[in-house]
Amino acid sequence: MAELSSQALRVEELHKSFGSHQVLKGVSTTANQGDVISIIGSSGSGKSTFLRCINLLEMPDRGRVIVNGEEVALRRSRQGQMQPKSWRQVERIRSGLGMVFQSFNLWAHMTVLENVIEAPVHVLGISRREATEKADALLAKVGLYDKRDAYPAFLSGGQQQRTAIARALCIDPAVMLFDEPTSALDPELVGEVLKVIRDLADEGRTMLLVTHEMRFARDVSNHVLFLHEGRVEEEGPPQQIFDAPLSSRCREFTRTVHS
Amino acid sequence: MAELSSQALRVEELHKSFGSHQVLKGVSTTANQGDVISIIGSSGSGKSTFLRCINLLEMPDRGRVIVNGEEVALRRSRQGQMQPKSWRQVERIRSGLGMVFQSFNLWAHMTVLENVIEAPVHVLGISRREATEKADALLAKVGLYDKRDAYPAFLSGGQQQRTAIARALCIDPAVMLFDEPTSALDPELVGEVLKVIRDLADEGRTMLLVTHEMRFARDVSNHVLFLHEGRVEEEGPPQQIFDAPLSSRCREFTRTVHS
Amino acid sequence: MTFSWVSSYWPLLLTGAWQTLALLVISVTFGFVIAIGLAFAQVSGGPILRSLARGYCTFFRGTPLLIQLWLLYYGVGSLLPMIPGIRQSLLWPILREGFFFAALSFTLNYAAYEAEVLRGALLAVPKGELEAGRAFGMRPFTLTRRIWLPRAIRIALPTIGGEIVMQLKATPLAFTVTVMDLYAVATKVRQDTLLVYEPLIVVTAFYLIITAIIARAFRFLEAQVPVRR
Amino acid sequence: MAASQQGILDLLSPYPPGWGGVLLSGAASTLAISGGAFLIGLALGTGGALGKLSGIRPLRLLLELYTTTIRAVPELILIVGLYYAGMDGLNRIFAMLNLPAFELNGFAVAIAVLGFVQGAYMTEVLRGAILAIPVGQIEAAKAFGMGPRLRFRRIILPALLPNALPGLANLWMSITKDSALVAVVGYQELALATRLAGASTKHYFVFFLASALLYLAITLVSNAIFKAIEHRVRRGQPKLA
Amino acid sequence: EVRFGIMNESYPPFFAKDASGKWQGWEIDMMNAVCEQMKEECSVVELSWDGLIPALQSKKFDVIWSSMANTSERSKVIDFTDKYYNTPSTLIGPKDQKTGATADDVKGKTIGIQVSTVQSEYYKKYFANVADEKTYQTLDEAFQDLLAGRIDYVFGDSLALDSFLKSDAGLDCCAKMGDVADDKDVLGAGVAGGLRKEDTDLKTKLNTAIAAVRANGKYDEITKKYFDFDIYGAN
Ligand SMILES: Nc1ncnc2c1ncn2[C@@H]1O[C@H](COP(=O)(O)OP(=O)(O)OP(=O)(O)O)[C@@H](O)[C@H]1O
Ligand SMILES: Nc1ncnc2c1ncn2[C@@H]1O[C@H](COP(=O)(O)OP(=O)(O)OP(=O)(O)O)[C@@H](O)[C@H]1O
Ligand SMILES: [Mg+2]
Ligand SMILES: [Mg+2]
Repeated sequence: MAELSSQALRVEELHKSFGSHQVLKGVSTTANQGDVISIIGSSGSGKSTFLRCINLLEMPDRGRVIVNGEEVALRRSRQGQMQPKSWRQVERIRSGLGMVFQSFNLWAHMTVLENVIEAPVHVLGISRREATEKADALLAKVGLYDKRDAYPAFLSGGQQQRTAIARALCIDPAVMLFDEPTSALDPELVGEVLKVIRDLADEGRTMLLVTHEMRFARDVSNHVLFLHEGRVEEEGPPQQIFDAPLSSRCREFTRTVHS
Repeated sequence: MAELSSQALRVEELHKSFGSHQVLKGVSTTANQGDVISIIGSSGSGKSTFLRCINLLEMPDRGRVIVNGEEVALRRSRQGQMQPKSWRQVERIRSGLGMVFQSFNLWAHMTVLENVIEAPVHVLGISRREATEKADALLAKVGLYDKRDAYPAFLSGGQQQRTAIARALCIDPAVMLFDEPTSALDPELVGEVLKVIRDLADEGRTMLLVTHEMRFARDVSNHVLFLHEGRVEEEGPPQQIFDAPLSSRCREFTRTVHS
Repeated sequence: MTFSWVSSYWPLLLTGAWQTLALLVISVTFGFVIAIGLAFAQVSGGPILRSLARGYCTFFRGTPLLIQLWLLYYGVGSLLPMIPGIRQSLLWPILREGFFFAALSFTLNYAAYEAEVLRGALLAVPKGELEAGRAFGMRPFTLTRRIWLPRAIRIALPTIGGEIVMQLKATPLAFTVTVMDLYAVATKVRQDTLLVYEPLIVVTAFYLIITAIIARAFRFLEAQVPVRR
Repeated sequence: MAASQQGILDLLSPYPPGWGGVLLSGAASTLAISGGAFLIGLALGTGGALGKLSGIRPLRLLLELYTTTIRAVPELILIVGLYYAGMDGLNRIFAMLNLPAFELNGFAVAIAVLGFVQGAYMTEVLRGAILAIPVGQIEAAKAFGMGPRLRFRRIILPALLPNALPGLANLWMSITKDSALVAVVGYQELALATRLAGASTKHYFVFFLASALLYLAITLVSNAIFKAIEHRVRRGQPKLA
Repeated sequence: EVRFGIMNESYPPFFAKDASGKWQGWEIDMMNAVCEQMKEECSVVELSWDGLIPALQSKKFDVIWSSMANTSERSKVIDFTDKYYNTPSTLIGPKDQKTGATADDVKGKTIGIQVSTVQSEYYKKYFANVADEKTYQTLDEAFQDLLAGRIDYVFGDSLALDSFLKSDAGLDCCAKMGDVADDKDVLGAGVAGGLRKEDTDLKTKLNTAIAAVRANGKYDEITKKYFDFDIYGAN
């Protein structure tokens, strides 16, 4: 990146409400290149909403998002809602963010392979040949090579999730947003994904990772964010969060890992 | 039960293929009243298919299913496929089996509350008042009382999963089939679900539980089935499976729990 | 623009509007019920039922409504008097009227179009939601009534609204079997007075009101279950 | 019997005084008119549906007006109004400005009007079809940086087609019959040709049957096409029952 | 050049299009005779009935020449030439029915009438209180219903009814019940060419030509080709 900043992602004071329900009440974080940040918190605490605000699938009510030093330009519409100044910019930024959805959201009318090569071919303009080669390698890595011509409706839950992971990896994103990427995977595959994430981090990619598996969060991340009631209740290296949390709420939440 | 049999569920030699892909190659198991049986195995090993065969959402190619001493009568159609002799019987048996789907499958045109009371009111014929009272209690238990009038599309993943659990519990089933019921839940909620399952088991209900969380399987179940390549590779009490597995494949699979 | 003719034609206009409404309500109500049967026959019926339903839809969507109406009224209808005693029967006052045949053929025709819409919508219901219903022991009828059909109708609502408006616009064909619907009254006024636009403007105003009501009603129905966008 | 069969054959012979040729060319213009109107309708309907879903309030209200009024107004008054009164008015204004009068092709006007009406119906059909797409699939497309056009072409279109096809097929079926309206601007398609033949020969039944068969043939061919498309776009969908 | 607007549906024997697309019939011959008389080039524009008036008014052609009767309502909107034919109005019904065409005869019966014809005006004035009316788009439909027994009479132009009575179906079932008593007010004005109100020159020209054609024997010559009686009616 031109400015050689090592900040891959910065989020400042993100607010988001649905109707009268305030989900995020000012969440900030900074991720440097190669960082793996885990976001933990109870169900309904706004973890998915946070990820979705970063790539503007949900429009934040307030706050700034800066990806690779470039701020997403937002303005307030007459009705008082936030809007991007330029959808072009948003699309460009999004194409550098890989996302794995909590509910996978595979495209039902495409086979596994087609799902994976869709964005590389049609957004990034990579040739179909090249994309297919890469996709095949990724599918082999997640153990889905023999399912490459199956449609998503005929896959098991874990196979769908692995397809979603392969799809996100195939665009070589600088920043990855993973929303519970291992929820449907067996322990062995979780180990595989862990390895993949470590490799990616070593390559200098940045990852934001929502997860409920505390062990996974501890193994994979160098920074953990504990979300509670719309705020970052506590953050720090995994050792702190899991072994010596400062906040009592966080202690309570992570206690189960040791039981 | 009239015949006083304590066998709540018996499955014998279940076979199932999709096209040329043999998923189950003869799986048997027996669950007594109050048993909690965990089914583990790698992604794509046929765990969901096994559960779905039990309540005949997938038609097994071969094998017997006996629920509360009553065998599901199957016959072979002219095209060589299995069919229930009487759909009435299947429906009756199903209404005593609660199921939580891996992908939740909430009814999108109903609110949370409506989802939960649907089967009690329209299948079991319980009055709406009574069903609502019960549903409210269950929703409070899983922490969703304030979301009872929300539609599923507006829920977080974990909220959807909890709705699905409440929905299955509300019909007071004798046998519960859980397909990864905690995949989207945070550790605290997993603990809650664990408690619920234990309570149910104490009441004499029987549970089949597919899960990827080995710790959960160990804590909750009194019997574990390890599925591998369409067969039960190993089964036994959790201590055996997790601490001293006989098969090397099983050892490899469960190793991660200790690492 | 001259509207002086309204003063002498208003009783006709009123009965015309009434006939139009009656035709619309009858054909849409009964047609919808038939359509549900036809759609399910195509989606989950056996091979015989399925091809019967498909054949029905092909015939009624494939030939002009006018011709169907004629076949019924001048074909079947003119054979009726040959049944001995029918002229004396209580039904004759109904059977000799064009209205009966118009309502009948509109119903059959609407059913065919609506069945096609419903068929598509039934197929658009996510499989998992049906499986959930089955897993809870729902009978096919309960499943249909509580899950499959309500879900499908919701998916098809915008299209159904359009089909009803189209049906409204098809009612003028009833004139060919002597039913004086509103449009026929307007035609009569036009031919009597050679006013080109004014009578049609009255019809248009009436149609606009009906269409606006239909659109409103459907917007209300759609808003019952919010969708996330 | 043989004589009357001979008579029917003569009536339907493609060469005058047989009416077969007239019917066939009528059928050809029916297809041309319907095809034109259908395509215009598709374009307008797509725009209309996307506009209605865009969330831009003024646009939505405008389109609401379009779908309500255009569907309500009888096609006849639209065609007659636009072609005669509209053009008359324009020419008068042109005359005042000392511009030469112009002449629009009535055929083109009729197609345009029918297409405009089809567009109103299609707006609703397509809007419903888009709303039936699981929202996650569209979100996934957005998340991968697809722009609106790419998103529409690659994700929304293939996903909406299974839901929209039955409604679109219905519209096609009815436009092939509504095209009779072009008669008011002096063109002859299948329905009018049928009536002419019937009135001239008094063999109404023969000609109505013949034209019903022609319509049915059009239907069967279009059915086959729609079915093939539907089969293609429903790939990846599991069987429901 | 004078352009004549003709309805694009057949109304034999006055005008009908054959399979090769050529118009023929009494009214076409009459048009040619009138044109010859005026020494004008003539062309035909065909349109549906709905399009005739607007097309006339927006100058797509100059005269409506399509068996349009001159009624007082219509003449508020357009102008008419002198009549060029007029025929009596007749009731027909099943053979076994009592003949006669007065209000007494039709009491309690149902009469089929083509929409917006002079007969429909006549019905309003004389029969409305005693008999029911059913309105048809074309007479052919009314005949069908008469055959099916859904109506008791068809009331219409004697020429059209005659040709029905001569057909196979008509011979079997029905007979003429009688001409109704004449009333110039509703039946009288006759069929004439329709014109824009401002085209007074053309009107005089056409009137002169029609009169000349009648006077020089051409009118009778044409009529003889199609009818065995005079269709001009009383003066
Ligand atoms: N589109 C929406 N409209 C209204 N409320 C919403 C919407 N999406 C989410 N919510 C609510 O916002 C809150 C946060 O949701 P979110 O999906 O971010 O939770 P989460 O932390 O990801 O939970 P989980 O771990 O269960 O996935 C929840 O209470 C949810 O019900
Ligand atoms: N409807 C179907 N048609 C074809 N193949 C199917 C179908 N459903 C499942 N399969 C295949 O059967 C195998 C077993 O699927 P199943 O869903 O039972 O796996 P699972 O053990 O539940 O896996 P996971 O842990 O990932 O959910 C998989 O390889 C899957 O691709
Ligand atoms: Mg979430
Ligand atoms: Mg599974």
